[in-house]
Amino acid sequence: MEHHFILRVISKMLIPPIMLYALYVQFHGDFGPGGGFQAGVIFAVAFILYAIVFGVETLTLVCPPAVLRAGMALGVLLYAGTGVYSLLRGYNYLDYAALAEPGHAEHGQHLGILLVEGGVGLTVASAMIAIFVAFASRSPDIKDTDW
Amino acid sequence: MVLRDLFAAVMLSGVFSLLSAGLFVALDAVDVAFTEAAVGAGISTVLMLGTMAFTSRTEKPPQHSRALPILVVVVTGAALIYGTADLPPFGSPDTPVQLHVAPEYIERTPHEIGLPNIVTAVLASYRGFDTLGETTVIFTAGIAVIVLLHRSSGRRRKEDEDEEEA
Amino acid sequence: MMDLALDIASWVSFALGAFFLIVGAVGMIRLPDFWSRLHGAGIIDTAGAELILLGMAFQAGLTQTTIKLALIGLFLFLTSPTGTHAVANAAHVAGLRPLGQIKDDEKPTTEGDAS
Amino acid sequence: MFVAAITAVFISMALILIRAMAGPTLYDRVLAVNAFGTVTVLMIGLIGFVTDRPDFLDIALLYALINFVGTIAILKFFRYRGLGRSTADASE
Repeated sequence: MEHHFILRVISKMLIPPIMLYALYVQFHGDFGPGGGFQAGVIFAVAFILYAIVFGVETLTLVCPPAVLRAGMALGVLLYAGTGVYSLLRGYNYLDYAALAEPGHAEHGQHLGILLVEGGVGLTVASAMIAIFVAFASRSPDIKDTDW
Repeated sequence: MVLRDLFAAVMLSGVFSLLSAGLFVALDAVDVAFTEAAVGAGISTVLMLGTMAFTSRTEKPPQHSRALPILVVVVTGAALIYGTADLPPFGSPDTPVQLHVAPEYIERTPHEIGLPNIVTAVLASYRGFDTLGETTVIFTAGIAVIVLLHRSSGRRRKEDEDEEEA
Repeated sequence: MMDLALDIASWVSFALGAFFLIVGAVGMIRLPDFWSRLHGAGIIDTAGAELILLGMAFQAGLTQTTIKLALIGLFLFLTSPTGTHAVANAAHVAGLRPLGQIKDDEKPTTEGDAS
Repeated sequence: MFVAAITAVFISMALILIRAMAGPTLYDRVLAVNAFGTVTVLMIGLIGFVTDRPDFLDIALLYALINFVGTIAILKFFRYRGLGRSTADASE
């Protein structure tokens, strides 16, 4: 059975560093290269590697499609909700100064960028995994003669 | 030299993505190179393969002559190359790009936002509406793919059952 | 003195790494069939890459850069041989199939003449 | 010194690219793409050193981590004709 033994072991060793690196990109994006989009894609790659090696059914046990759909929506909601919150506080839409005490606009910018990038990362990661699952979980209709 | 093997095309597009990431690195665009690396190395190959599961392995030979497409490509390429003659030299400080909004961002970011990475500041704060739109586009794309593939697989299953009954 | 020693070490690493890279790449072009080309790819993935990373680490000194270089080396050391192994494994399985469209056994005669 | 190393990297990139385009079998191409990814990691790191921007090592680290996902995906697809199935239930 263990025909793909090396592949399985190496994948198991690599998936945690990939996720850790995605988090690094997400939260270090203010200082170095990277940001929410890149972090989301890298995070999705970890799940996709798992699905390729261990099968899509195993992946759907880890993150069911309902969770993925909810994640996609929650990310956009987090982004837009930040803007709505600043509207409620009497500022312009997506004006992050609303998130801090008056006079400390910089802190508000930091917090706002963190929230917004988190929303982007959540949406991108969930959408990428969902697209992959949608493509991969259908059995292909390729006949042997086509190959 | 025409490749009809779609597998080879997918693999060579991976090589192209690697090369273009190297190009962005040479142009000193760290964030763009990072995006190209993240998307090109992992996701795009996998998604193109996922699409190939629904199609055949080789491209069909074209039905009509290739003269017109080649003419269009050559004319467009010649026009673009002619246009580059008027461009300012690479990295020159007095191009319109460097004079319009870029110096303002570079000047205002440290005391208004206080982030070392100006690209992140522009993306998330100065151009926050743009990024909201992009996130919505990704959300819409994900929803669209889920809806499309879910529907058609359900219909196929029903057809199979009908055939079995008949 | 120390700088000179580090420079020399880094020169030696770069020269050896570049040698292995070019040898591996030439091998991927010149060797007659898939199974022998695996050797060329293996040289690029291990000796060439690690030696060049080592040369960069000598230049960087004991900084955060060296830690990143060591991580790159570690992950390359894990992933590249795994990829090469997977390719070889898949080719082997496909070659053993009676209806497989890849027949590696026929390659040496035809290609050996051409090159 | 870095220029010499970059030259070697470019030469090997060109040679590997020739192999990736020439084929002849699919596995040759996959092998060449895999090796090309390794060489690209080296090139990005070296360019980062030459231009004195160690930020680029982040990109090289990213490639070192996820470059082989594409290789594995191609091989899996070629063998199982789909990305979804588990590798365990295919009996040899």
